[in-house]
Amino acid sequence: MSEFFSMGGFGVFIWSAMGVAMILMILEVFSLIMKRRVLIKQIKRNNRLNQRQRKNQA
Amino acid sequence: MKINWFKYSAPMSFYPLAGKLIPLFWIAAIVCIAGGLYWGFFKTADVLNDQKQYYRIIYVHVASAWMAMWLYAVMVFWAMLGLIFNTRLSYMLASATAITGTVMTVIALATGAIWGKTSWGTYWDWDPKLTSFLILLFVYIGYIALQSAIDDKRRSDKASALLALVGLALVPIIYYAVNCPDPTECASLHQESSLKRVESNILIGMLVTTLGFWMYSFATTLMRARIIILERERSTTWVSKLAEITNSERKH
Amino acid sequence: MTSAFWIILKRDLLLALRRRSEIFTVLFFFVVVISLFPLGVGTEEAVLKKIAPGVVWIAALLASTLALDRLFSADYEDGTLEKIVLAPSFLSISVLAKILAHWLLTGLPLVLISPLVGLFYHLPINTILVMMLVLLIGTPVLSMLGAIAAALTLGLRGGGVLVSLLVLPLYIPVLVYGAGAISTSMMQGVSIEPYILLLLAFSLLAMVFSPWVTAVALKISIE
Amino acid sequence: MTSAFWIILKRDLLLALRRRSEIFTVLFFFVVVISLFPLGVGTEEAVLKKIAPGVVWIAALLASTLALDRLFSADYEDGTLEKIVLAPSFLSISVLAKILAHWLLTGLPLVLISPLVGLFYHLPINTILVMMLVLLIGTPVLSMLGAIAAALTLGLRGGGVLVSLLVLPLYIPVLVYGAGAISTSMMQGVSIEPYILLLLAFSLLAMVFSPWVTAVALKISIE
Amino acid sequence: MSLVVNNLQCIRGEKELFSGLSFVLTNKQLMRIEGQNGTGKTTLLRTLCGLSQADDGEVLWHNLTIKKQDEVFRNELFYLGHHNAIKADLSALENLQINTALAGASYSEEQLLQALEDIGLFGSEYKSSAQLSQGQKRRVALAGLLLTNAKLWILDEPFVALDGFAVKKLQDVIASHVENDGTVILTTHQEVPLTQGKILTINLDQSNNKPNRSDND
Amino acid sequence: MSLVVNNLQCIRGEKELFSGLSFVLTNKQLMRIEGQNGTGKTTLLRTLCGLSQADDGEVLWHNLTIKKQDEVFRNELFYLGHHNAIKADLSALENLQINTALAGASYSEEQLLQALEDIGLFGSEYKSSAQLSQGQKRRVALAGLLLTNAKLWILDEPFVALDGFAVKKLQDVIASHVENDGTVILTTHQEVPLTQGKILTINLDQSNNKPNRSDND
Ligand code: HEM
Ligand SMILES: Nc1ncnc2c1ncn2[C@@H]1O[C@H](COP(=O)(O)OP(=O)(O)OP(=O)(O)O)[C@@H](O)[C@H]1O
Ligand SMILES: Nc1ncnc2c1ncn2[C@@H]1O[C@H](COP(=O)(O)OP(=O)(O)OP(=O)(O)O)[C@@H](O)[C@H]1O
Ligand SMILES: [Mg+2]
Ligand SMILES: [Mg+2]
Repeated sequence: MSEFFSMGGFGVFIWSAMGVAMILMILEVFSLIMKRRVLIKQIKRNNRLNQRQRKNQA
Repeated sequence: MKINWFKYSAPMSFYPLAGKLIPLFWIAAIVCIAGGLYWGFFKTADVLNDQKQYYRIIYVHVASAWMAMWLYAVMVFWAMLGLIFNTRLSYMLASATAITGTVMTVIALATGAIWGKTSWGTYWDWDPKLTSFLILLFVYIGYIALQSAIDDKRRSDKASALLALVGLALVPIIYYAVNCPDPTECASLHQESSLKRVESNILIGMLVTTLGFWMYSFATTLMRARIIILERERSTTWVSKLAEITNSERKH
Repeated sequence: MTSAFWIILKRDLLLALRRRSEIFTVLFFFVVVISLFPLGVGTEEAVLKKIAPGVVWIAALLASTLALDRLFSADYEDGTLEKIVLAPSFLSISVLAKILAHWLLTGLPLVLISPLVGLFYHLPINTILVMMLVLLIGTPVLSMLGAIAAALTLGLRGGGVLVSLLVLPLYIPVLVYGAGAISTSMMQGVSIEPYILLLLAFSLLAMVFSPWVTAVALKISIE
Repeated sequence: MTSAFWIILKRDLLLALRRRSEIFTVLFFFVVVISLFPLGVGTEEAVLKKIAPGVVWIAALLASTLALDRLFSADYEDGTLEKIVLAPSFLSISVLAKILAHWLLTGLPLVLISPLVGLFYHLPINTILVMMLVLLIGTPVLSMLGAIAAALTLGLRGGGVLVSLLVLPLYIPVLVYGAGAISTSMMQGVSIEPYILLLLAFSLLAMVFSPWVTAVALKISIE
Repeated sequence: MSLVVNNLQCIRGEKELFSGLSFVLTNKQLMRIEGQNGTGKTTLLRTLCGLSQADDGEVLWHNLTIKKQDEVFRNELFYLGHHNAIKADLSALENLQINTALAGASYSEEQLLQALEDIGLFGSEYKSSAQLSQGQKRRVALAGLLLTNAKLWILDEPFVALDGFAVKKLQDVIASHVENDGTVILTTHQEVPLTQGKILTINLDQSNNKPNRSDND
Repeated sequence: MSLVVNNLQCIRGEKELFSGLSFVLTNKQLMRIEGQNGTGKTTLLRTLCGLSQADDGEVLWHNLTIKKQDEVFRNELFYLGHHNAIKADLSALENLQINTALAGASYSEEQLLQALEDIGLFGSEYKSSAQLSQGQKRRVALAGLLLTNAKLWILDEPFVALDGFAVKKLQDVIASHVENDGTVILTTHQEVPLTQGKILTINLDQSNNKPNRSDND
């Protein structure tokens, strides 16, 4: 097993390459999800405000 | 079944369609990447003896490098479409593609640098291909910087599309200049020569991973496009009627 | 039609003459960059000769970029640009006039002062002549590509840095072949013709497309 | 009194955050300039090591200068500067806030990204650390001297270029000693302490005088 | 000669400023565009000139959309926006000369000086424009009106910053232009008695209901 | 509390704009400065604030020249020039908040929002100021008047670019300030019915004879 992870002494490099790739990709997806959440929350708040405004005017 | 392309070029109909496609692309991406890496790590032991174990970096390295270049072409395609037909969706897709392209470029550069440390003993060298990739990164960054510097969406769409087009015209020239600093002879492009040297066993893993990266790019691009649509159309009625906007509002 | 060309060219030169300092600044910046390297690198003749072509070109790129920011934005801020766009002549011709003025004010002075580099870096006479020729052919490309970026970033905050960021990568071919020609001229028996031809080709290509692309970019930007 | 300091500092940082891309723009501009040199000068490791100190400082200088133009002129054009001058607090304190913001936005990022230069130019770890230290001490001087020039050229045409003209000669000592420290750190057995001390002295001197001089210059310029 | 506006719509950000705007303007007519701050007057004028793109509808000049006939249309157009198009480094005379030349006509120095004198800039002709007061700069820009042959004048708040004398002068100039078969479109918040020609008015407040305006009336 | 102007003289270029200008202004007074374009109104206002230096004479606030008492004077001064001091990248609310804070006072968000609503910017509070129209930007700048505690208001053409509603609102604000022991100095070319308080007028045209004016009257 440790044989597999050490990869003939190149383990550090190989795993860090894989790690960098994965981390960057996961970060991208994570930021997308967070952005979407924040945005939807904002839109909801706006809509609620608008509705209240319309009610007030009516 | 005939798809009405014109219909889907409207953000309103594209939004739900993209929503349906995203999970499919995610499944494909995970399957391909996992499969490709599994093949690469467990089915090629005989090809890679101990001295060349570092070769396994190739799976992510080449996949991201190819996607980085390919996504630039895709981005320019959308930008051009936008300039010609003035469809908002094309611009949105262009800017959605740019960021995934940048991420891929960074991954290619980072994994390439790590590889360089193992095989050349240095993280960075001014090899033509590395240099062209660095420049590709600059071009991507320029596109994104221009886009985010302009508030007016219509202007930022058009201006960055024009920049992408100018880039399209100049990138080959830049690539040529970097590769052939002496116009009478070009430095050998290690891409072609190296691909031929790659064992077919490794090639399979590489190709499958690349396919996975491509699916990943589809998924993230569509996700980002949906966010951009929501952002820009937030005050329209169709957005306020979307399930994700209306559902939890009742809870409040 | 062509009259707009002359009006704008004359006006830009007149404005520059009113503030002669601008021309000197570009020159001065060029000289400072040029002279900083011998200070840092030391005065070994071989090393200096080696870096001279690159340093000259990079100093030229940066100097040309410095003034780029104001190329259209001054006109934009005071409303003159709207006048130019609404003038009854092709916008691309007016743009060409502005580009030409920019080159006359930032490119040409560099060509004229470049022999100084030869002096600082111990270059042979022949190389100095090649350097001047190459700068003469290459610097217009800088102005022309720069105009596109300047038009795209019109009126944006932080325009100066952004414009350089956009434009410097695009300058690379000129840099590579411009510097290549100068280095080659220091070798024995190698012809610099291919370099010159390539640079000429870039220059022509840029001349054909850039005014037009810049005009489109301007129209997008002022909307 | 100090509250004006915080208000202005916070506002300038807020403005920059609104355009987060702007900070990155400065960073990437730095990286672009850094990577142009190997393309022009060639990629021999020995040569690269030689020119690295000069390159780093020129790139830092440019990045700092390009953003300088807007330091006061943005506030001047929209009338905010009059508000600041008429605010019930010392002008030099408000000025200090603006200078600090400028450094945080253009100087500090460069310090943080400078190890990349080490990577590109094959510098030893020790030199990289020296480079960071020297940039940390030296870049504030750029912002502070730059502020004086920016205040003097306020609202003048070609301000961006003129500012560079005024400020370049003032920067030269920082460049020379800054680059000198980095080169020296690559030699064996030579101490870089004198360089560091000189830079520190410049830095302190600038910190004491520049806000005050800048305030005076501003008052003259807006009259 | 007529300006025909068909079903024009402009959207800025998320807000529709106006839509379905149609009118015809022929010579000897003056149109005043009214509306509160931020209702889209400037946007409308810029769209009529072709500086901004409409989101829907079209603008015709001589029965041809303005996009198709750049030269002719722009030869007959005089536009004055919020900015004065004055270079601070040039004198009033030089500025006027360059601006008229750009518009396609060249005048002798006497004509230019006369125009400057008429608009009340006698004594400041050779001064660097940086030294002119706000109203004086505006006058330099307006001096172009005394010289131009353009048929269609589009003026965005021309009376801003002008003193009584200059306002009077400008009114006269506009009136005589309208009488001489000209067409004028302008916006102004100031109450200015305008010409005796035919005056049309468009009020952008009415064309659609904006929530953030309702509390003002 | 009073503003005393003694024998003030300003020369710009080679031209003497005014000289021997003296007046006293106490609370509950409003002064309107009149004069044609380029007679030196802006110059006078800037000199009163201390932004420009007079060539002769002095300006006293509480019997002390304004040069000697920066802090106190500037705390009691509200100056609005030709420019609005609005950052395009910040929202109306943020702009107002920063400008009031710079002037030395801090207000709660409700107060700021209320001021914006009062001046007719309801619905645009969070919009980036780049997207506001000319008149809306001016309103943001004027919103500061609704909040400030300053006694002395110096306003250079405050009515420019405002529509009818905003002009009315601003008149009211000025009137109530004058009533509440305030002092106002302003210039305007527009005919605006001003407050019922005590109004002084200075006409810079008369104070000396300028050759380039003679042909205008
Ligand atoms: C144009 C995009 C690129 C493609 C298509 C690509 C492809 C490849 C391929 C197929 C190989 C295997 C070569 C072999 O069989 O020996 C390889 C090796 C390598 N690549 Fe890339 N690469 C790209 C960009 C980069 C970048 C940007 C970097 C560095 C930042 C990089 C660094 C390396 C290194 C260090 C090796 C090992 C070379 C050796 O062992 O001889 N590559 N690349
Ligand atoms: N630096 C300068 N050199 C010479 N003359 C100047 C300078 N600055 C201003 N002037 C002159 O001073 C005069 C007064 O300008 P000011 O801006 O005070 O006028 P104003 O009364 O406010 O006019 P407006 O009603 O147009 O705003 C103008 O005639 C102008 O030409
Ligand atoms: N890029 C933009 N994004 C969003 N909204 C914008 C943008 N540009 C302008 N607007 C909005 O468009 C509206 C119209 O602006 P415009 O300048 O045409 O008004 P106006 O009628 O000329 O007003 P004023 O009388 O104040 O000059 C304003 O409400 C403004 O907020
Ligand atoms: Mg307007
Ligand atoms: Mg004035």
